[in-house]
This record gives sequence, structure tokens and C-alpha cells, in this order.
Amino acid sequence: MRYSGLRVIKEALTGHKGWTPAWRDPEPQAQYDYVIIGGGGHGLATAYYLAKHFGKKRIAVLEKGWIGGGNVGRNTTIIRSNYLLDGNEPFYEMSLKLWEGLEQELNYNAMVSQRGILNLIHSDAQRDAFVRRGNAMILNGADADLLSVTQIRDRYPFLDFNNARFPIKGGLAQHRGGTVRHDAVAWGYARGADSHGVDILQNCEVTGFRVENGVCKGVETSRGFIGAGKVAACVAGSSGRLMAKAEMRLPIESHVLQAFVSEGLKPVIPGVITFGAGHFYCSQSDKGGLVFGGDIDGYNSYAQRGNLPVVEDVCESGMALIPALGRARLLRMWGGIMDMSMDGSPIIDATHIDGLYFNGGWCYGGFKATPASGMCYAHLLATGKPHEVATAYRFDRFRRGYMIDEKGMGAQPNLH
Amino acid sequence: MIQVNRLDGGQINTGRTLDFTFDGKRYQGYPGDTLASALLANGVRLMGRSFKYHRPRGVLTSGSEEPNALVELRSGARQEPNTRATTAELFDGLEANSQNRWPLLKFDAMAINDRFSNFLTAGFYYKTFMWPAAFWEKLYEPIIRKAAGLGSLSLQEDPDQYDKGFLHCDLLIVGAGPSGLAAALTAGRAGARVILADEDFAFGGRLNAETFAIGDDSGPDWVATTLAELQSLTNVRCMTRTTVIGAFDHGIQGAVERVSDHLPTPAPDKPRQILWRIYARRTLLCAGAIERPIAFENNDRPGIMLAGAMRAYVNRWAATPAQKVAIFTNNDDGHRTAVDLMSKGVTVAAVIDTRTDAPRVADCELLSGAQVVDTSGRLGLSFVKLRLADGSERTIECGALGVSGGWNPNVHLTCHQRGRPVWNEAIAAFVPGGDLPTGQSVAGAARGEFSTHAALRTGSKEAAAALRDIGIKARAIALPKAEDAPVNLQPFWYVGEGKGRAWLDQQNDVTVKDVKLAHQENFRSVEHLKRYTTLGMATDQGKTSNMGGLAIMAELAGKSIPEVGTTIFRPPYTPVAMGAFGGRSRGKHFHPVRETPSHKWAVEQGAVFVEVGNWLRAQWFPRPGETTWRESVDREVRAVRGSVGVCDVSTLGKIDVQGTDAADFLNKVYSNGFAKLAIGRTRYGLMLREDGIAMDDGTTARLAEDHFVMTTTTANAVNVYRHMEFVRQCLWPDLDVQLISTTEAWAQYAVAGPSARKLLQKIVDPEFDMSNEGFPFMACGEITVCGGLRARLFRISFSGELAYEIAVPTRYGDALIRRIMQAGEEFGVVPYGTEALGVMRIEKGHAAGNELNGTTTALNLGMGRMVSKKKDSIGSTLSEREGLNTDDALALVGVLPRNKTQKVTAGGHLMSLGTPVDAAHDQGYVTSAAYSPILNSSIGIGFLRSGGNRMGETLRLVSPLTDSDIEVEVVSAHFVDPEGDRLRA
Amino acid sequence: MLIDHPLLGPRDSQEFTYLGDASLIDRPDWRAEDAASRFHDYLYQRDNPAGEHRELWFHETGDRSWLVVTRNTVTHEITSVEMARDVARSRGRGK
Amino acid sequence: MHDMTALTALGGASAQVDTFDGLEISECPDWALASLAGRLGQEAGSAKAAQAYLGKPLPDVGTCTAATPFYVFWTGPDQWMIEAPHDSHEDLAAQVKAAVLDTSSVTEQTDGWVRFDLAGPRCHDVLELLCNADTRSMAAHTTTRTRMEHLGCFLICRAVGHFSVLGPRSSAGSLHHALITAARSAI
Repeated sequence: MRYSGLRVIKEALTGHKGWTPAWRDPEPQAQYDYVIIGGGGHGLATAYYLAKHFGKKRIAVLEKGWIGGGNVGRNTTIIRSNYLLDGNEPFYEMSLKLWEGLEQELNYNAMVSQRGILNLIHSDAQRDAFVRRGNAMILNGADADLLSVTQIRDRYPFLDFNNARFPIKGGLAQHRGGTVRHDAVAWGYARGADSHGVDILQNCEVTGFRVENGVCKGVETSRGFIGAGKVAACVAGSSGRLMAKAEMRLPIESHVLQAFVSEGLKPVIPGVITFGAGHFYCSQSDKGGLVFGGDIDGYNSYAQRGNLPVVEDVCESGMALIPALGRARLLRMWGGIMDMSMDGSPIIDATHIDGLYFNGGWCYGGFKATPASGMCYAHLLATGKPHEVATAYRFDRFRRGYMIDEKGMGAQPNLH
Repeated sequence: MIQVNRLDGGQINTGRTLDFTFDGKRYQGYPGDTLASALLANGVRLMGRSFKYHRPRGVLTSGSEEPNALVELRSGARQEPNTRATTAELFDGLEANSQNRWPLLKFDAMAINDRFSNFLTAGFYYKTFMWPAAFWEKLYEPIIRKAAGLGSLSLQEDPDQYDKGFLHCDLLIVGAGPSGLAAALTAGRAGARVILADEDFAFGGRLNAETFAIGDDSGPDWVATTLAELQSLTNVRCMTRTTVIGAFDHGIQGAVERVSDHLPTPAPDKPRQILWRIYARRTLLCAGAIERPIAFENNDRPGIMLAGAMRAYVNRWAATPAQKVAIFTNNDDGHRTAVDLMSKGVTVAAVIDTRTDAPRVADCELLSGAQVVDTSGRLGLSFVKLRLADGSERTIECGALGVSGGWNPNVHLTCHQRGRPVWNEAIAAFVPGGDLPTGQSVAGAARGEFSTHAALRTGSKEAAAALRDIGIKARAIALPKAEDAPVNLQPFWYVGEGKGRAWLDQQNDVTVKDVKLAHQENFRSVEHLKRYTTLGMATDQGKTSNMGGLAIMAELAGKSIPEVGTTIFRPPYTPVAMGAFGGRSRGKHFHPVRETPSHKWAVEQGAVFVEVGNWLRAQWFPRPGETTWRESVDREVRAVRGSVGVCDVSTLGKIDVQGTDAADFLNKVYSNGFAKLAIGRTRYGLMLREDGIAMDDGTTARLAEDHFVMTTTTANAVNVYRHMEFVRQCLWPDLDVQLISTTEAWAQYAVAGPSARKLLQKIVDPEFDMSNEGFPFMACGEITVCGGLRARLFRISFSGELAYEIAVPTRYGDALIRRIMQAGEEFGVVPYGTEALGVMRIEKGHAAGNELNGTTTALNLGMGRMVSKKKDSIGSTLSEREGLNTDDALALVGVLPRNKTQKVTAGGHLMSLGTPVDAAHDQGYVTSAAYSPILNSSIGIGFLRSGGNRMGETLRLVSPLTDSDIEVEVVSAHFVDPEGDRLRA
Repeated sequence: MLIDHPLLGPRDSQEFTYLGDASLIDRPDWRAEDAASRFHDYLYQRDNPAGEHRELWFHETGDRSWLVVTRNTVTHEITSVEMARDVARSRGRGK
Repeated sequence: MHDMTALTALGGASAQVDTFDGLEISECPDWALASLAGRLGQEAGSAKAAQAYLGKPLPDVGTCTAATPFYVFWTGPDQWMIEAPHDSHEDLAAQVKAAVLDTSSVTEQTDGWVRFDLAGPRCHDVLELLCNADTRSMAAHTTTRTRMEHLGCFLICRAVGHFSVLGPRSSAGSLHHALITAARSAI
């Protein structure tokens, strides 16, 4: 069914009887061409593009719980393509372009809102690094804008310009960056995939892989064995847990990242602001809540909750940047599990097992990557070759020494 | 001004009146009032508007679970949006305003939404506003954003201060109702360290809201006696206005104490609130229960509230929402409200009980098997329409309706570590599951023990049990006689009939219809329901609304309520001011400041300072007449290269490395060799990470066979020390080596320039040979200065000049810089700051932070040969990976503008001439740039593909971000004195 | 979290700096034939278990000891804490 | 003897003292510090030599020993800090090294730290706003290292109601500000 303003009016006048399920709840079939493990944003997007753009059929998405219940349902909703390195920037720029047309593509209003993202600069060395980054963005066809303190003051007069421990010396802005209504991304892709015949199987947990002489034949699940031509793991956050069932060790650790939302407030913060002298970034949802976060807790964890030290660290930085926040109330804190990779960049690649593919290692940047990740993973599954903007996301880059280390932190996942 | 709905009695001090205003109108109340009770006493039922439909709303509850009565408390910089009138303590001069309405609370233009509610059902926005795409940011979203949100933030700096603190106890008791107080008596008398915390400003919990007797005392009297005993015990800390907000790992609890929120402004130097981190060996949750409403058509009018809340207003605050009320209940507890109100002279029109066998408790009309099917009254309740047991309809006039659908144990904190509550059929509610947070147990109503007697009994018993766990003997208290009525309830969630809307989540305007629509569209998982309808996502997190939603979803799905399950309870229990989490780390005190030994002197010199990490360093020293920073910096550079200058370099990390295996140890952490370093000599060392990337560099001096002093970069001092302890303790535990940081212990100055020796000869005591032969380049030694002060001297150079670094104990740093300036006067010595330091190191092509950026290798830095293959050192093996050794690997080079008037931009990218300017043709980038007053040109260093073989080549340096595009020549990074004659002079 | 330091008793994890899997103690022999491959696995590959995890914590604002903490990554429960130096020796590390 | 004048960590010529109702916070610049670490395999010899020099055995984990004119506190495994009056022991590290020779590593720490003493019955109320140490149950002559104002500090209980806080000298100003602010808040 097609959504539109007219449709809303018609239904309103007829008691909303006509709305149909956004996606079906079919029974699993015995065999699919493609089985995608993980009903999160990336998995659902992969299924959608596989069906819509690559015309593939017999596709299933297996979700152990309810779709969109992982990181796509627990993040700070930011989209941007302000990356430095060649291995990353083209990929994220393609993602941003896909976001820009997503709602029309899906006929679903995910509230893609390009109100801009600003990374603040507090030192000369930081400026040099951001200039290099901004230039890299432009050279890759993205937009970047170096803002002066005056320009920032005009836009965000409520930042601490007068009494800051680390004065604001400028900022790198990407005006095409912004936020998206995160749950709606999962639902929109689910609805789109479903309408192209993809089976979305909720409460269907993968308990094992069936591998026969080096070839993956399918998966054992809580709803029985499901055969597959190609099995595509897409469970960032739980990658370690899942791939262990295929006896794979990964260059990934699972860490908890907390995020926070305040009580609803009348509009104060137009875009996304990122503090450069501490761990804090913030935006405001259309509903009015300030959505903010900071650093990961820093220890391996599969528990979707964090602890006080990071909560305090984030709010200290928030108060240092926006002293007016003192009287806003923090409403809710939650934790998501991040696939923290060894260089801070993701992996979209075939595994050593025939027919088994892997997509993960998104660290805490997975949400903004959703469309491109889906497109590139679908490309790899459909053609057997990596998409041209995702050629660097290989397993073997660590063995061969081609790390994609934006932060330059080295092989320590909790520092990325 | 008379308080029309004020009754007799209550726990308020009528001896003193407090003036306050709501929406500009003046009212009076009494100490002990909340804003809500005072407004009710003044006959005000309308206190707010709902989020979406802007429906008129009054209080639903009498506590922190309130969804409706949210106000902007105070004004100006202290304005607090979304403050619950039900918990805001009244103080003289209190100023409150209603929010999310325009222009007035009584006449809210946005209430137009209510007319269009049919179009604004759950999730409607996902289905429209998509065309044309550009309109979203430009038109639709701005309108939506403006309409959304609740209260507003002043955006002025919060003038109040917040503290953080840490408490330790054997037993933390959360909630000071009957169970909490009984627990505190039990644990307190046993001598345990006890913290008793309650979010209310008065201890007692429901005992303050009920008319129950405890033994021969009234509830409040028993509370007073109990409190008196507890306060006499030094091992018990009683904390009112303290909300335990979260149960974190291993028994650590977060709590917020509202120290000053009940005052017009905090006292001088006192905090508004304190965030406590409580280390509790055991925690006993006595958080009571929260009443739940019943959904029926137009159940959201001001005057319609929970029956228990109505009772609380009458009993505790002597305020009734109206002179004539009715009660709607599905359980016995609702009838108590009728009894208590009547005893206070309030007319109870009827008790409407959904049960056909409702008991007759109150001496008023009882309508068994009846339901409320609709209500009327635009800004406040005036009539309720009933469907009687016999199917007939009837309308009752009343100004308020008390509703009781039963009570939900307050399980919030039991679920903070992802424990899930379990369903208890007897009370038709969720009770704590087995999987409680570390060290936590539960007593009283919080675990479904609803009678006062049971609360006292379980409170005392659980406290004793928790203490027994940690080896403290405690005896249960003798239980006073108390109310022990059983729970009598017939689950009833919503009234089926009627086409209108019946509210579940009153703040977010989620109705029964919305839940049904979500189900129809397959948003059936409880999490989908919540996210699609926003049920329970308001500031009250669904404390009064979630159960109703679950019940309806269960019915639609043909499942039981426990099968449907709950959403996840997450901290904080109630919203917390962000200031409390921030504490004192704000403004200039966000992070501690590190001052250099010469700070005081530099301030006297009028130095300009810059933040380098937490350090404050002199950036340059302006002289009278100098109008731009460049003038000062150029002068400082010329002075150093021309004669001599002095710079405080104390910020560099210094690590004392001792032990018989110290040299072996350094051989492992540095990529180059240190075993053969002679005593009295210094060597440059390059440290790699295990992945082969450069980690840090610096010079290390050998003071004795078994004693080295390592220097690290300012930025990496802490990481390098940690890394070295890792190598020492975890990789080679049998090496005899001891480490300790001495960064702060020494004031160290670089004295650089052709006259450096002559100057220092006047400082260093004469018995030490300063000649080039006696103390050559890279020499070091322990010496004395200024007549016997112990000091260290290193002949090392960052500037490329004849240079020394001289160190004395920090307390003498101020004296030494003054002495050096004095002694250097004849040579025209100047102090120089980090800018001049930076210029000179770029002129010499020395790598610093911008080059050691975490992605560069020794090869990139032009030090490939330094990585010894003859020994094992951290990073040596993986530094040989193919990707780090490609033929076109980046190499450090210098760049000079072809046109000397042009500026080299750090962060610019290098492109070959004639190739397209895009990422695909990127040749490298400039890391650092400066103006060299020696070369009279802007210069830069950076990394270039195959840089080593491209000397003399002309490239484009492009920086589209800063609109710069110039031609540069590739040169050696050593712009000045490449042979190094000067530093050996 | 609270880490029960073998010498100092329970200490707030905020005093510590986390490194990662305790297998980082088992640094390969640089002379081995397949040293490059071993170092790759040592530095980059992780078990990353959902459950019991032996991991390295440094008592940064404490006594500067490296500890090996055995912690459940699902419940965060800590079942044992050892001095990393002792663990390293027990795993055959020396000079 | 040299003629260089010393500044206190707070930048004064003399020590800063702040008085509150029930608490005195004083800067204590007149102490020399030297760290002592037993060499691997020579821990026993190190302890013996130290005892000979100090007149008392080295304190156990988390504790201190008063051995006038010395005060010794444990800082880590096989590691201690020795404190002595600055006037008489400005070269403390050299003296200790001469006494323990190659059994131990000794490092001058005198000016690595700023010391503030908190004396008076209200000290706990102030310290609980600053650090997570359970000061109310700390006995005399016990010590712990803890986090204050984001800084790693040594906390020493010299007697009931008398604590010393040793923090990084370069941050003396920030640490002092935190102590004073907490005192004003709590008292």
C-alpha cells in the first residue's frame, strides 16, 4: 500500500480501517537463495537492495528478536560523511547521498533532516587536522565548510565562548549532515523489502551454521534449519558471538556505548554539535528531546547498559560546552553493543567459508552507514565482487598492513 | 485570598502563609505544600496541556510519576522546564508558569490539533510530508519542531553549582515508607552503616497519605518517633529529597540529593543538588507501589485523578480537588478514598465499582458493576456519564473523579541490570523477578506486599537477612499493630464502549485507539508498540500508562500480559538535571590546569598562553610595540638563531628508568638500540606501537650503568608510562627494572642559540667543564648551579642550534628562569614560547604531534633505518608488513612556495601538476606549516608519496576548504643547517 | 564496577585503564618462522566471548599494577582478579 | 650553599593556609620526598637496608610508618615513598640511595608533588565530596591512592581527623581550588 498525505486523510475519515501491516510475518521456507542474519538497519537494507536493485528473489532476513531492536533502535541518529581516509570517505559520501533520496525511494518518512553537523576546533593542531580532513572530503565530492568563531557564535550563541577551559577556535561543518528518525529506518527498509517479497522472520535466532566441506549450506535456527545459497551475517554488536558458531575469530571486540536523551524541550539546538575538547555530541530530536552521547565505556561488554563514570564524563563535557544544560533533565540512558574493530573501520567481505559472508565492525558509526552498507553488501552478495566504494573493507587488511585508522589509535578497539 | 478547597488538618503548617504565582496570578499556600496541593487548595484544577493534542490537564498523581502537571518553575537563568507540580515544594515567592501552550493555558490555539486528532494518529508522520523532498527541512519539520517539545530552556548559563560525592554503607534503604523505616530501625539498632534515602521531602511514604494507625500512634506520629530514634544513631544517615536513580554494576548506586530546590535560591557556596555515588554492600528497595488508572472516554479532564492521589491530597495536604467528587474503582482500595474524603467533609456523589459484588465500605451511594463511559467539562470535570449494571445510563455531577485500577509494585530499580519482573496473578501486577541487581533485595509494596503490616514485617525481615549476608547480626523489630487488609481486585483496564478517545499515556496523548492501530499495522512487539505510538516515552517513562498499553496489546494478540512482557526499565528512575552529573567540572574548571615552573614569571612578562592538553604554556612573549603575534614570534626565532633564547620545556614527560636490566628494557621499548649508550650520553629514541606505527619519540640520557632518564612528548607522557609498565609487568616480568615518573619534579629549560654556552657558563658552577670537548653534543650530566643547587644538564637541541636543557628541582624553577634572564642580558637573551619552538622545529624538519599522528611509520618519518633488525623490540615485526613498506610509501619532505609571498597551508593536499584535483590523484599532505623568518618564506613539512625521490619537483598544494591553491617545490625537511654544524658548535 | 584488587581490595573501575584480552600477555617469539602471522593473530584477532573474559586493567590512579580480571561480559560479574605479573610468569614469560 | 629562593607549589613564598569551622587546609611545602623501589630479587636486602636507615621496617600494603624524622608510606608493590623535613633532608634521595646502594632504585620526588593537609573533625564531610575513598573507616597511618579533581592523588590518614593529600605539583592550583570549594560547600 502506498503512503501519502491523501491516504492519511482518507483513512482518517474512514476510521483507519484500511491500514495494512507494514510487513508480513511469514512462516520460514525450507530454502532461500539468500539468508541474511540480522534484522537491523544493515540487514534489512541489504535485503531491500538485493531484491530491488539486484532483482534477487528468495531472500530471508532472520531476526532473533524484533526487527530494529539492535543498534538501529539505540543510537544517536546522526548522519554525516566527514571522514578523512580514502578507504572511508567515498563510502560514507555514497551513504549520505542515499539518505538524501531515501524517503522517496522507500515511500516512508524517516525524517532525514539535514540540519548540519559541526565539529568544534579547540587547538591549532586540531585545526590542521580538520583542514586536512575537510580537504579530503571536498576532494571526494563531499561538502565541508571551515567556520570561524564568529560564524559559530552567530549560529550557536549558547556555547561557552567566554569562560571555556578549552576555548572554541573554529569548527568544521558539514551542512549536509544531520539526523534521521532511527526506528523509521528499520521500519521503512522492512516495509520496502517485504513489498519486494523478502521474508522477514522475527523471533528466529540462528543457533549454528551448517558447513559441509568448506561450504555453508544454511543455518540452524530456533525455528528449524533454513537452507541457503548464500548466508550473510549482519549482526554488528553480536558479530563475535555469531561468528564463533562458525569457529571464526574476528579483529573485533564488543563494547558498550551509552547514549542519552533529555526531557522534551522547545527547539534549542538546530543541528548536531560535537565538542572537540571532551567526549560530547548533541542534537535535538523533532520531538524535542536532546539526544546526546560521548565515549564508549571502554571495556568488553555484551550488556546493553553502562555505568556512571561515562555518564558523568559525558555530562561534564556537555556542561563545559553548553552551560545552560544544567537545568535540562536527563530522561533516559541506554547502552548499545558496538563491534569495535581493530582500526575503527568496518568489514564487508567474504569469509574463508564458501557461501558465508560477513558485514560488521562498524564501531559506533554504523547508523549513518546503513544505506551504503546495505547497498555494498547486496553488491558483494549479488556479484561476488566488492562495491567500488567498499574495496578497502577486507578481512586481510590487518595481515597485509593496510589499516584504515581514522583516529590513528592502532590495534586497540576501545580507543577508536 | 481564600483557599476554597483547603480542608482542616493535614501535615502543613497553617501558621505561616507562602505567596506564590502560577501564570502570573497570585495565590497562597502553606509550608509543607507542593505546588500541586497548593493549586488544588486554591481551586485550580487546570495545570497543563498535553504534548500532541494540547488537551487541558490537571494532576493525575501526587508524586514523581506525574505525567500532566508539568510547569516551568522559576524564571530567567534558573527557569526549569517540565518541573512536576506534584513534587515542587512550595516556597515563598515561588513562580511557576504553564508550558507548551499559546497564548494562554485557558485558551491554547494549538488545541486545534485536538480537532484534527483523527489525522494525527500514531505514526501518521511516517506516511506523509515526503513530497517534495526539499520541503521537509524547509517547511514541514520547522513547523513540527516548533509545535513539539514541552517546556523551554532559558539558554542562559545555569547560575547554580552542583556537587558530586561518594558514600559508603552496609545497607542502603531506598524509600522511607513503613517498610523502609522498619528496615532502618532493624539495621540501625544492629549497628550497621545505614543510608536511608527517600525522594520525598518528608519521610513516611504512604503513611503520610493514609489514615492508618500504627500501634497506638497515628501514622505520621509513628514516623516522627521512628525518625527521632534513627537520627539519634550515628551509624544511620537519613537523606530526604534524595532519589536513588539507578542500580549500577556491583552494588554501586546513583542518587541525587536536591539540597536547595525547595529554596528560592541556594545559599552562597552551597550546591543546588549533589550526585552521590553510593557504594552499598547491600541495597534494600522499599520504593512502594504506583497506582494505575482505568482508561475510558475523555478520562483526561482536569479533576480526574488517581484515587490514592486524591486521598493523599486530602489527608496529607488538606486539599481537595473539588467539593463534590466521585470514585471509579475495580478494587477495595478505591473505597478508602471515599471514606477519607467523607470524613473530611467532602461530598462523595458515588463510588462506581466495576465489580458486581463490590463491598459497601463508605456511607455513600455504591454503584456496583457500573462503568464510567464518558465525561464532560471543557477545562475541568463537571459530569461523568455512567453505564450501570442494568445497562441504563446515568450522569453524575462532580468536580473530581478518583480512579483506581489497582497498584503496580515499583519494580524500576530491580530491572536496571536487565532483570525482568514476573507476573503476580493475585494482584494482577508485575513484581520483582529473581534476577535482581547485585546485592539488592526488595520489601513492602515494591514486591507486592501491599498491607502496612506486611510492609513493616518484610522491611524488618529483609534488612536482617541482607545484613546476615555480610556477617552483621540483626534482630527483627517487634511489629506494632497495623492495617493488614488483603488485596481485593478484579483486573479491569479500559472501558470498551464509546467511539471517543480513551487515554493511556496522557502526556504523549496515546489512546486505546493508537494501540489498536499499531497492532493492525503489525507493530506488535511491545518495543514496536512503544516506539510506534510513543507510549511510555514521555517524561514519566510510562509509570502510570505502560500497564494499560500492555494489557490491551495482550488482549488484541490473544496473549497473556506476561507473554507480551514489559519494555526495559532504564536509569534514571526520575529525570535528573544534567548539572548534577556535571558537578563542578564546568567553565574554567572543566579540567585541572597544569602550570609550568615559570608560569608566574611568564605572567609577569605578559606572555600569551595556550592550552596544550591540560598544560598552560607560554605561546609567545609580546614586546611593547609589537602589534601582531607574528612580529613577536619572528623576533623570538631570530634572537635564538642569532644569539640565545630560553624556553620552558618542563612539560615533556620524564620517566626515571632504573635497574640492572634498564638498558635491555629500553632496547625492547625503543626500536633503536640503547645497550651501548655510554654513561653521560644522550640518545634520540623512536618508540613504536606493536603494530609498527610510530608511538612516541624523545631523548633518553644515561646517568649511570643502571639509571636512565627518558623524555617523552608532552602529549604522550601518560600513555608511554602505562605502555612501559605493561612491557615491564606483562611481557618481561623478570627484567630488573623500576619505573617512576619525574615529569613534575624538575623544572627544565631549553637554552638555545650560539651564545647558549656562554650564558650557561655563568649559571653552571665553575667546577663543571662546559667546553665543547668536555661537554659535547648529546652529553648529559648531574651538576650543580648557582652555588651548589643540584641540577641536570643535557646537551640536546630541538631548535637545531647549539642548545642545552637544564633542569633544577621545580620549586627553584622560578628562581632559575630569572637567573638565566639576568645572566643572559649581555647576550640579549629572549624567552621564547611554543610558537617559536614550533617554527624552529619545522625549520629543522623535526617530527612532532602533527607528524606522529598514529598512522605514520619510521619509514614515513625518514627513520626506517633506525628500526633495528638485530633485536626484538615492540613493533619491529609488524612494521615489516607489505602495506607499510610500499614503493610509493609516504615520506617526510619539506615544501617551499614557488612564490615566496604565498602561504603554505597545513592540512593542504599535494597534487602533481596537470592531474585532476581529486582524491584519486592525492599525492600526500602537509602536516605542519610556519613562516620562517630565517628563509623569509612560508615553509611546510608533510608526507608525500615516494617523497624521497622527488626533491626539486614542483607540486600543487591545494586546500579547497580554505580557497588556497599554490605551487610548491619539494625540498629536504631540514631547511636550516642540514649538516647540523650549528648544534655541534 | 568494582574490581577486587588482590592487594587493595575493591576499587572503583574508574581508577583503572582498560587494555583488552589478557592474551596480549602471550607475545609471540620474533624469531619464529611464521612470526609475522603469529604477531598478526596476537595483536588483531580476538575471541571476544559473550561470557567469561580474561582481560587486562591498569590501576592508573592507584598502585600502577596491571591486573588480569576475569569478568563476564554479559553480566559484568567479576570472578577473579590476579596480578598480571604473576600471570605472565605463570605463562612462561621472563626476561 | 646556593642562594636560590624556592616557591611553594601554589606560587607563594610561604605556605597557604585556609581555615574553616572545624577544618584547616594547609599547603605543606617543607617536606622532601624520595621513592624507594626494591630491585628484582633483592627485595629482602632492600627492606633490610631501608630498615637500617629508617630505624623501622618498611610499611605493609596500604599503610604508613612514622620513623621520625621520616614518614614512610606504601605506594605500590615493592615501592614506597619516604618523607623527611626539607631543611634537614633536601638531598633525601641521595641519602637514601647511599644507604640502600644497589638493592634498590631511589628517585627524587620532592617537587613532583604538592601536599595539602586537612585537619579537623569536618575533614570527612569535605573528602566525601572529592574522592571515593572511605575516609571514615581509614585508620591512622593508612594510605590509598585515589582520584580527586580528575587527578591521581595519594591520600594519607596521619591520625584521626588528619589527612594529607599529595597531588601532582603542576596542578596545585586546581587541586587547592577543589579542596576549598568542597570545604565551603560542606561546611
